[in-house]
Amino acid sequence: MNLALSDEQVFLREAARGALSRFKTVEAAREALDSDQSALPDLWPMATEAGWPGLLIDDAHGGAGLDVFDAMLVLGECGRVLAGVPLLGHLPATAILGSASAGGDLLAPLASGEKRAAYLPAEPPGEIESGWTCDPARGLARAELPTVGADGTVSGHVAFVPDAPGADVLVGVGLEDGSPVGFAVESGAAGLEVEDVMRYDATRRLGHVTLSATPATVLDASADDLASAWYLAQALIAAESIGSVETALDVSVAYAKERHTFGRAIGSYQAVKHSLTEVLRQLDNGRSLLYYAGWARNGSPGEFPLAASAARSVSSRALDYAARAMISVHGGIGATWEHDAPLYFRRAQLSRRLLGGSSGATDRVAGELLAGASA
Amino acid sequence: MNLALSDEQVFLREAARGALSRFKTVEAAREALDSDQSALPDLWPMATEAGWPGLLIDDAHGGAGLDVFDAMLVLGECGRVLAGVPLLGHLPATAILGSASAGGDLLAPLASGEKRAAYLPAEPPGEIESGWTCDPARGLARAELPTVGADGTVSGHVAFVPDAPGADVLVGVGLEDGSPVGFAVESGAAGLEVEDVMRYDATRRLGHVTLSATPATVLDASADDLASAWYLAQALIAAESIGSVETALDVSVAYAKERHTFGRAIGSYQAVKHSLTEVLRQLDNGRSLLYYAGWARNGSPGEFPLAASAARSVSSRALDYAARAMISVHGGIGATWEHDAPLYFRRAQLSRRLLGGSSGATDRVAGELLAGASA
Amino acid sequence: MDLDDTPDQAAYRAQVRAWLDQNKGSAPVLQGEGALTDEDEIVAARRAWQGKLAEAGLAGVTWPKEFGGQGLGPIEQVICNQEIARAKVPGILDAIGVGMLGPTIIAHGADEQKTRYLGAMLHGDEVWCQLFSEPAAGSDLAAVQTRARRQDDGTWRLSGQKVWTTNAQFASYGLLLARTDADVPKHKGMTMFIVPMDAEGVTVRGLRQISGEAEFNEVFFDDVALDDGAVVGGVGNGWGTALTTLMYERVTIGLGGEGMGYNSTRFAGAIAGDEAARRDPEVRHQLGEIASELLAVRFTGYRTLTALQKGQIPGPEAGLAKVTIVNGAIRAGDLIADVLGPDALDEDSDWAYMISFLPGLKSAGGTEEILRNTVGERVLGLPPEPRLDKGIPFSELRSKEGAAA
Amino acid sequence: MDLDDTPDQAAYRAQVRAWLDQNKGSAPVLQGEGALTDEDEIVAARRAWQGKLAEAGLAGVTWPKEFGGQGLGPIEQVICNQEIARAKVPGILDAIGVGMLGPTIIAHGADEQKTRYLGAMLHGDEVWCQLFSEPAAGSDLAAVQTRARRQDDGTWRLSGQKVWTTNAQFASYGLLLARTDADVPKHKGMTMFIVPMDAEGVTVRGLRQISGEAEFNEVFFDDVALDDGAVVGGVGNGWGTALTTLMYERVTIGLGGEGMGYNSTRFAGAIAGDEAARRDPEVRHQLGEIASELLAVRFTGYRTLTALQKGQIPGPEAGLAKVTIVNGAIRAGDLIADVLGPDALDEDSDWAYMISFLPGLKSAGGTEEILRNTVGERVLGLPPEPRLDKGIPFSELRSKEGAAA
Repeated sequence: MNLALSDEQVFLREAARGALSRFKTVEAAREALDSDQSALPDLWPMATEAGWPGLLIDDAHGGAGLDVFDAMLVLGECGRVLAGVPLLGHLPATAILGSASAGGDLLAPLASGEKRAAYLPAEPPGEIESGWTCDPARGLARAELPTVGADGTVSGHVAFVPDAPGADVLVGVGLEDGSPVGFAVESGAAGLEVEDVMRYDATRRLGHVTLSATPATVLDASADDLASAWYLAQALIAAESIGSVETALDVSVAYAKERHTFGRAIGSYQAVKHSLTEVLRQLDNGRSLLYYAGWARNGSPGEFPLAASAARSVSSRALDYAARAMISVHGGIGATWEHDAPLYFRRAQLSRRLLGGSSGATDRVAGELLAGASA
Repeated sequence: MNLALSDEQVFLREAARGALSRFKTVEAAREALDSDQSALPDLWPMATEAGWPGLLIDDAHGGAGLDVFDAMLVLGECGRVLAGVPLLGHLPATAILGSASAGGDLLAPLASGEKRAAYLPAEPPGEIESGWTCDPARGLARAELPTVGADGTVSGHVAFVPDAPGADVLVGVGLEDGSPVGFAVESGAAGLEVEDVMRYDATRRLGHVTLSATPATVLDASADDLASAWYLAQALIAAESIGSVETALDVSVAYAKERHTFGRAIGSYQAVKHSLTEVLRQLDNGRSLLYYAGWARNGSPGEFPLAASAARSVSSRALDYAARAMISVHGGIGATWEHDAPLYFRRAQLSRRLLGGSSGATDRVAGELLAGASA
Repeated sequence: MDLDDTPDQAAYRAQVRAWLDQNKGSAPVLQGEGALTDEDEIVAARRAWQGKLAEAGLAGVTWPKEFGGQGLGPIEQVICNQEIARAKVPGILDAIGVGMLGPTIIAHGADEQKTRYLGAMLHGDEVWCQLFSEPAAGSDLAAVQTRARRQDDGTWRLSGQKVWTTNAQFASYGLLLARTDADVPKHKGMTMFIVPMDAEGVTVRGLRQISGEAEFNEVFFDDVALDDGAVVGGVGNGWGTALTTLMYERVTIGLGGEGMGYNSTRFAGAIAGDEAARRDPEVRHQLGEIASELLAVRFTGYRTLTALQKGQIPGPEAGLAKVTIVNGAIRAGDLIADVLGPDALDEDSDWAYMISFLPGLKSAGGTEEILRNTVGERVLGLPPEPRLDKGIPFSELRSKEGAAA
Repeated sequence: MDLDDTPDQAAYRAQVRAWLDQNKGSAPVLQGEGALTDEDEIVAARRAWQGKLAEAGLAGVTWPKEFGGQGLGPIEQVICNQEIARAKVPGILDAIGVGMLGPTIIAHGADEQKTRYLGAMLHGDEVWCQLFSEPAAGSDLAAVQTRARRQDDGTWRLSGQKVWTTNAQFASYGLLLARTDADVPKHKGMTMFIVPMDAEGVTVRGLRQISGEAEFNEVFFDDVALDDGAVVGGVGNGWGTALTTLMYERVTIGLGGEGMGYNSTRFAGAIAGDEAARRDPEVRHQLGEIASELLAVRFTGYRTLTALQKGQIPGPEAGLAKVTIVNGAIRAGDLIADVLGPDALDEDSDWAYMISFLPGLKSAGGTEEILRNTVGERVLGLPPEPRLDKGIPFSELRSKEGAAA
């Protein structure tokens, strides 16, 4: 047993931190709220230089052939500084393409970063919802997947797709005669519309994707591989959230040591101290589950749905708690526009409602355990 | 507007406190756990002397003709000292009988306390459960009400009926051709079985009631009156719980002032202070809702379901929190057999799972509001 | 125990309602069709409307008659508020002045101050703001550093910074707590002043919140000249004077009822439209818990009112109602956004505004933690935390903290 | 990053498993058919089984070889624990002695003490108990009042009371923290002793908990005579010696994995049988939250183990795993009882026992609040609370507290 990072992983993480530090990502997150998202720095060239687009693509196709845990380390660094690197959409898309023989041709330009992909999130069936679903545009009821016609075209809607605007390839799951099949659609394809939407966190570019008899490449990925992409996305957003929690805790602790009230540093008061210890507790739990998810995808694939869902569930709550604690520890100043805390708060608010929502992930944890208990 | 107690109400409450102080009810609650429930003091003669059995019976039938809020004051005092006075079963039963013309004959001996009644709790339909239900013997699914046959006999089961063992009259709701009707069954009637059950809190005598073609008096109470008995029971157990919270808070605060650790009284630490303030906050909220429920039953009957359910919901959580805080503030000693805290904890644990459960009441609050919002 | 009006109260209500029925046509429209949008126009229209309300006796209901009030009790104030809400017209613009600052001046001000300021305040001719909080004196209000230095001619010079100031951008006057003696323990060296907001050296800057809106202001004082008539309640008595203001703040909160527009009916309405949500046990459970607590606050308000009618002053526990409201509304925002999804976070959504506003509100008027300390000590009688700042001159305290930091 | 055994570890595991396969027939049966019920018989059987485990090298895996251990690392200890669990046989009876008290004696004891006590402890011939906590010294362990007074002949006389003592009812020896000098500040006047539990003046009384079971004991010392050889780690060094024990306690917790039988699979099993519950979104949400945190603790254990393998000592943050486990189990108990109803509270129900046991466990080994203080200060580096008891002689401190109370 060894749950420590390898030297290569430490290097990957440090390199990511270094590369991201060259951009004022947090300031940009604030400015983009006032102006518009096109004002955000384009981090894709940096990501490409660092080799991130090909992280999960095998070396035969020009990728690094690394594992999900390595990708999670990079996402964690992005989360620390609220960097809008479109990997949450790109990486699961490359995972689906990599598991399909028809995906091979598309992979080389995606590995080099010459092209960028986005994953149309599709949630595999569970105990309550017996079919595949995707996020609805609004409301609690899950939406239906696009359908794949006999002519190979795809029709349907997928709402709130991370990183969809500007993506060169959209990779998703559709239903063909009721069975899930993977598909890839290239930008500019007939009947494809991507509506750019921004909600609360300017660093996240989302798209409402509409497909109207859009010509697509049907992918021969297995249902398990299609499902795995969903859990991969859960693990990645979990890692990203934990990165944000780290910053929230660091900044809050520093302020609690320095700010005085009633003659004492506020960090000496139990209310503040216990709240920050609670952030640490949740952070530690989240980190441990990142290891679980990172290990399970290859080490015990049957546990990957449980591990990734648990990681998503805990890390999302951790970020919610940490962002509120960050505001609260800073008193009134933490709720002002110029402070960084509101930006982490916005990130928390939006993240927990994407990709099936963190409550969906929590439900999936229960579903996996209950299914196991009765088996 | 006037939400203060009248002089008569203050007197009723003080008299109740005085009468109950003549018994060592908390000690008895502990001893009865070790021996058996028959070791509990019989508080019915005292209750009779105080006129509590007839609290809600009008004076024409020998009762005091008082209002639900007066009864709640008495229950609050019982809750303060964990007294097992069987009013939770008796009072709603008299309310149903009082609203039916056929109930009149039964009322006089119930008003005097010569006989004792118990209410078979029946929950009125809501948004999710479209029919009347009662508590199941086990599990989350609600159980069906007894049925009333064309011959006037009643058949069915009602589980966990408060104060059923030893009651002279059982008053409940059955379905006659799908419609709710009230009925009364006397002890000793054919086919009536009351299984004595004790769960965790020895001061609560519960019964599993089985009716097998049992002859009954069918009561012409309206569906609204039958529903009102359910909410009355919710309001009474809420008042009782708030009484227990008062004691838990008093005892905890006293200990927090006196016990020292690291050179300071533990009540000076924020963790303890804020936790006890939280008990007070929940207590205050619960008290306010007792006023709401007490006022609404006559002042605005359409709001009584909302008011009583909200009171139940908040007071149950308040007791749960207060009992745990009581144990926790006392450190290890609060978790020992000889301490009173575990008895309040046992009370909290059982109470929240009776009479539809406090989560059922919480759901009912939402149902009332959602129904109002769409109307 | 009842919630009904007495005959006198019913008559008062009828009178208020009749006036509102007749005059509501001249009230400013703030929402819906024909609503005013320009900030200056809104302020002007609301000031004029406050003047009409004051003339009709619907502002300052509890103020003594000699200062233009009605000399009535808190119940009449609540009846008045209820009828204004029922008529769907705005209330007075300067609720802070009329509710808290005016009563402070009535309690502690000199006769000339009462004559000069109260009438104009009540009629909305001059709007007021409260200048207490500072960047380093939020929860610990007695730590104010804004200095007022007496000059040889008896006038004062004021320098410092205040923050979290509502209405400062259009206020005529502010009631300001300043340090006038740094060589005595911190509670003893403060004085309350009336500051003209158009005085030279006063700068108001909007302070943007999470939502992007400037809901509060920062106010800077750069060597502002004040004459000696600006002192309220005597030099060195600033802390006692401030406590009066804070007591009226609690009364205002206590009477706020279910408060601040965060009520369970509104939250239920947001969810009722989603068929899947209204049948989801978890959503219902959350809504039920939130709503129960908010309903409780409504009745806590009635209990407070009953106490006020009997002449009892609400204690610090009244602040627990704010804790319940703010935390309930935060939970409601979470729930609604979970139900509606990211659309609830759209810039144009009411819910996004609420979700952004609440975290700041949690700290406004002292943090929840400090409130819980105060309630624990003053209501439950728990022992205080060890205080390291007791009895130490303010000037030494600051250097000591600096050294520790 | 992997969870697999190295070849060496796999070989060790195979060896342990082989021994257990061969010998598990002689393990005491504690549950199910043929289970022992008499308390004395259970203790005797478990002591004998511990002896067999020790002979086979399955007890004291990390103890140095010179004291009868295997001199192996924490990972082998965990492998051993895992295989014992897999074989469904009991582990060692004296986990407290072998896990915490033995290592303390190894670190601080005199050679004669090591020779005399360690072997008998390891083999279960003599069971030990930990005599640290007192009624007035729980979270604040340095406040112990049990007094050991030196006699003119160099022997000691011990008087006082200990509490929350596991296994005292059948222990042969206890490791006891006593005050030997009340005239110095409280951390400086303590000494650690080995106390024979059959000495004259020692009285053990079972302490019943919420469940009615006596899970712990009170131990009374009435002028108990101890010779000077009873001192461990030197007179006045008791606090430092106690810290070693507490460090090994953290290691034990850190290696406890999902711990104490409170695991998500078991909880899910309780709910899975109720069809309405398993389809209820609220029940599922609760279960999902609880389970996610308990799964996290399992992997936190693996991370701790990785650190231990590299020679790193777990810090106080390891205690947060206990917070997660206890609070998760409390929530699980609530959820299960809500699903099953009052039957879950029946005296014979496992869940009733768990629900009764957990509130006490929350305080055992220091309250959650103290742990959060320690983690906040030692891990996050937050400033300490003001301490009023620093540097004050213990004797004065007690009278001061008495006056304040």
